[in-house]
Amino acid sequence: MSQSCVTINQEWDIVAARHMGREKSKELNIGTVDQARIATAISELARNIYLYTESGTICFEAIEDPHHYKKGLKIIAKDEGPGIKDISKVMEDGFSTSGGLGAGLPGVKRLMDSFDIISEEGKGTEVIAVKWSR
Amino acid sequence: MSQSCVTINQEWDIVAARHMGREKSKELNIGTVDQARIATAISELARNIYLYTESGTICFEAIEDPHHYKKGLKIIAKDEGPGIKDISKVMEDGFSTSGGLGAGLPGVKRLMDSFDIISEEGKGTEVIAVKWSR
Amino acid sequence: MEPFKLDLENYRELLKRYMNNQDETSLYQAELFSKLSMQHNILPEEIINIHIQALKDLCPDIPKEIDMSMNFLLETMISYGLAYQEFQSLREKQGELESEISVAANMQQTLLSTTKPDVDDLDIGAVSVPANKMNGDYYHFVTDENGNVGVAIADVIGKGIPAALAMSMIKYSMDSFPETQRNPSAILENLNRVVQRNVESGMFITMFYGLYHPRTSTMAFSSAGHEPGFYYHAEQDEFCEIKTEGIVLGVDENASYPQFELSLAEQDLVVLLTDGVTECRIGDRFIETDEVLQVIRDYMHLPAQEAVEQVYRYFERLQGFQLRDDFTLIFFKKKFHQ
Amino acid sequence: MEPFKLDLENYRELLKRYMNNQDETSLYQAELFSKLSMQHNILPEEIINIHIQALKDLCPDIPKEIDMSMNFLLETMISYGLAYQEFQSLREKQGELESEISVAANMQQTLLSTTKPDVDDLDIGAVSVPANKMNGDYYHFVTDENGNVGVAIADVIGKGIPAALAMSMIKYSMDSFPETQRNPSAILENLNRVVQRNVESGMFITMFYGLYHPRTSTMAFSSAGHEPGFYYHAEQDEFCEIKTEGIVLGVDENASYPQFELSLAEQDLVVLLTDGVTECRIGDRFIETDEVLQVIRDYMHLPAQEAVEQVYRYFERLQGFQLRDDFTLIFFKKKFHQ
Ligand SMILES: [Mn+2]
Ligand SMILES: [Mn+2]
Ligand SMILES: [Mn+2]
Ligand SMILES: [Mn+2]
Repeated sequence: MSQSCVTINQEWDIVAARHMGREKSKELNIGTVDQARIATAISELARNIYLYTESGTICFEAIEDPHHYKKGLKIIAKDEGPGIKDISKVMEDGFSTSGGLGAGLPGVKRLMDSFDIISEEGKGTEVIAVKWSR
Repeated sequence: MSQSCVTINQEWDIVAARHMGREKSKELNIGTVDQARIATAISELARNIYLYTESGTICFEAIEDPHHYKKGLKIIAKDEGPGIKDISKVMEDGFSTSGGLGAGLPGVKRLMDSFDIISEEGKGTEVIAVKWSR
Repeated sequence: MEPFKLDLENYRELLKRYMNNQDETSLYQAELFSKLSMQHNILPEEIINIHIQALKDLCPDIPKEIDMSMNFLLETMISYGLAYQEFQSLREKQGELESEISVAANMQQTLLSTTKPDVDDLDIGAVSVPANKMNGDYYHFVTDENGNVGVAIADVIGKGIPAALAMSMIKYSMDSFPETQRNPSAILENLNRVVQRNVESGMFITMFYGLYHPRTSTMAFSSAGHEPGFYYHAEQDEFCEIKTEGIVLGVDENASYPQFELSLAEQDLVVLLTDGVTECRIGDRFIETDEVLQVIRDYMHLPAQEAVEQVYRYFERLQGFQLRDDFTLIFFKKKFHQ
Repeated sequence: MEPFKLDLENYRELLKRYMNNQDETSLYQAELFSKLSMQHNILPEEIINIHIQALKDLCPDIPKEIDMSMNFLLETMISYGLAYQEFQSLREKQGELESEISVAANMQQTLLSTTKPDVDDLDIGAVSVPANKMNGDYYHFVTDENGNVGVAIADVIGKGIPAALAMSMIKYSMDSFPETQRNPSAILENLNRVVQRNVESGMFITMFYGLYHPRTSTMAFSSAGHEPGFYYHAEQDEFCEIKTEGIVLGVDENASYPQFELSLAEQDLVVLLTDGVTECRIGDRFIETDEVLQVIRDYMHLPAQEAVEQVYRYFERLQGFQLRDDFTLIFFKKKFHQ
C-alpha cells in the first residue's frame, strides 16, 4: 500500500507527475493506449492544482481488486485550495476547469475506470481515480 | 469542360467512382488530406444512389474560379430516383440517409467547399459539390 | 465483399492489401472500417494503436524511431478521443431534450386548444402554426351565456420554450377571471397586471381582444400593442387597418386599454393576425402590406376555415417551408342574411 | 516552456525531441499541441497529415511501405474528423437550446418561488433541486390569517420541460382557489379535477398537502399517491412512515382524499420528500429506507435548513453528482418550548 507522490507547484511538476504515473502504469502492465489516457488524466488533475491552488500533491498507489483478479493504478490528487462549490456543475460537460484547454473533470472520469471526488469549500479537494490493467 | 462519369449500379461502382475522383484530384494537385475527404464524399453520394435509386451517375469536371486563381474539382451526383420530400430534414445532422453508416448529406457538405442540391419528388435528385485546390 | 470484422486481424489484412496494391478498394474498406468502429464506440487512439500493431506484424523490422513516432502520434489522439466521447453523450442528451420538447409541445396544444364558436351569423376560420415545436402565439374563443363571442389573439415577443411558458400563464389567468370582467378593456388591464407581476422583465406580450355582440352586429375591441388587423368593408370592396391604442402587456403596471367598436355588415370580414403573417420574409426583403391583402383577397371568398388555411399554405411556400416566426391568422366573417 | 506554435515546424521539433529522448516533456507537449489544435478546429486527419510530413522530414529514408501505411491510416481518420465537426455544430445548437431552457427555468423559479413561513414553534427547512434545469418537483408554503401554515409538496411523474409545464399549471390553479377551501382534502379534490381536465392522459402528479395548526400543534394532511414522508417521534426516538390513502391526481375524476392528523410534540420532526430522495440510485441498486433514515438522523440535530442541505449534499455525492430525479426535501420541526 505504499504511495509515491509528486508535489505540484509549477507547470514542470505536471510533467513529473505524468512521468511517475507512466512508470507505475508500465510496472502494472497497463497497455500503451491506457498509459496515454492515464497521462492525460494526470495532466488534467495536476493542471487544476497548478492553476487554482497554492500547491497540492498527486499520489500513486498500486492496488488489487478484492478477488485478486486484476491490478490497477490508483491516482489521488489532493489540494488545500478553495474547494469546489458546486460539484455537479464542474462534472458537467462543457464546464471546463483548466482555462478552456482541458476536458475538465468529466474528461478525467472518462479516461479512467472509476472516479470519486470530495471537496469542501475553503478546505480543499481530493480526487481519487483508478485504472485497471486489462 | 469535359465530364467523366461513373454509373452507379452496384456497390463495386462506389469504388470506381472514388478511384476516378482521386485520380482527378491528383491531376488538380489537390493535397492528400483533401483527396481522402473527396473520396469519402464520393462514397456518401454514391452510396445514396446505390441504396435508394435504380441507378444514377457520379460525374467529375475540372473547373476554374472566375479569376483563374484556383482550380477545383466539381462532383455532380445525379439520379432519377424518388427524390427528397423534405430537403431541410435531410440536411439536418443526425438524420442520416445511408443506412446509419454514413454522415449523410451534411457530411458531404462539410467535406467539400461548396454544396448545392436540387430535388423533385418522383423525378430525382442532383447534388453538386466542389472542392478547390489550395 | 466479405462480411466485415472489427478487429486487428481484419485491419492488418486490409492494410497488407493496400501496401501491396495501393488500390482504391482497400481505402474504401478503410473508410467502412472506421465508420463501423465509430458505431462500436472505438476511439481514434485505438485506431492508431491497432495500426501500430498491424504495422509491427507486417513489417517486423520497422525502424525503432518510427515505432516511437507512432507513440507520439497516439498521445495527440487522446484528446480527440475524449471529444468523441463527449459528442456521444451530447447526442444522447440532445435526443432526450428533443423528445421532451415534443411532449411539452403536445401538452401545450392540449392546454391552448379552443373550439370555434358556432354562431348563426358568423363564419370563423383560424390557423396557428409555430415556427419551431412550441408556439409563442395564442388564440382563444369564448362564448358567454348571452351568446357574445370573445376572441383573443396574442404573441409573446420571443420564441420557443420561454414564450410557450408565458403563453400558458396567459391561458390560466384568463381562465380564472370572473365572468363579469369579460370586456376587452378590462381583460387587458387584468392581464397586464398578471404579466407585470409574474413575468421577468424583458418578456413582453402583445394581445388583441375582441368581443362580438350578435344582437347589434358590433365588435368591441382593445389592443395591447398587437399587430393591427384589417377590416374588409364589403359594400365599398375596401380593406382598412383596424386602429387601436394601448401599450404591450408587462411594461407599465397602470396601463389602460381604450376600447373601440366596429359595426359589421353582411359579407364584412375582420382579419386578425400576428406579425408572423405580416412580417413574412422572402429572401432578403419583408412582404408589403398590399401583397398580404392581395393574398387575403384571393382566398376570402372561400369558407373562412378553408380561406385561412390556403393563405397559410401560400405564405409557407413563399418562405421556403421554413417559418421564421409563429404564424396565426383568424377570419371573422359576417354571413349573408338567410 | 516557450510559447506554443501550431504548425508543422513545431510538431516536427517536438517529435524530433521525443524520438531522441523519449521524454515525458515531449509527450506532455504533444497533448498541449492536440488540445490547441482542437481549439483551432484542426481535424484529426490533419494531425495525421502533419505527422506524416514531420516524419518524412526527420527520416528521409523512411521505407516506402510505411509511408503508404500512413495514407491508409489517414483515410480511417476522415470519418472521425466529420464526427468532430458535427460535435461542434451540435454543441452550438445545444448552447442555444440551453439558454432557452435557462430563461424558461428562471421564469419557472420566479413563478414557483415561495417563502418559508416564520412561525414561533416551528423550524422549517426546504430544499428542491432539479435533476436537469427545470424542476418537475414543487413545494409551496402558505400562511393564512389565523396563522395556520399550509405546505404542499408535489412531483410530476416525468421530468424536464413537460413536467415543468404541468407544475406551472398546479401553481396557477392553487393561486386561484378561494381561501375557504384551504383544507388538505378539499385542495387535493380541486386539483385533481384541474389535472383531469387540462393534462393529457399519461401525465400524473402526486401531491402531499399538510396544514399545521399552531394552536393545537397538529398537522392535518392528505396525500394524492405521494411518496410517504416520515414522522420522527422524539420521545421514543423513533421514525415511522406517515400513512395516507389517495390516488394520484389526474386518474379518477371523482377521487376523494381522506384527511388524517398528526400531533407534534417538542422536538418532533415531520419529513416530507419526493421519490428523488428515497429512490436514490447508487450504481445498480436503490437505497434502502433504513439508509435514508440513518442519513436524516445524522443531520437532524442541525437547524432545519442546514440539515436538509446536508442531507442533499450527502445524496448528491452518493449519486456521483448526477441526480437521476428531481430532489425535494422538507423538514418541519417542532421547536423546544422556550
Ligand atoms: Mn412570438
Ligand atoms: Mn411574432
Ligand atoms: Mn418528477
Ligand atoms: Mn420524482
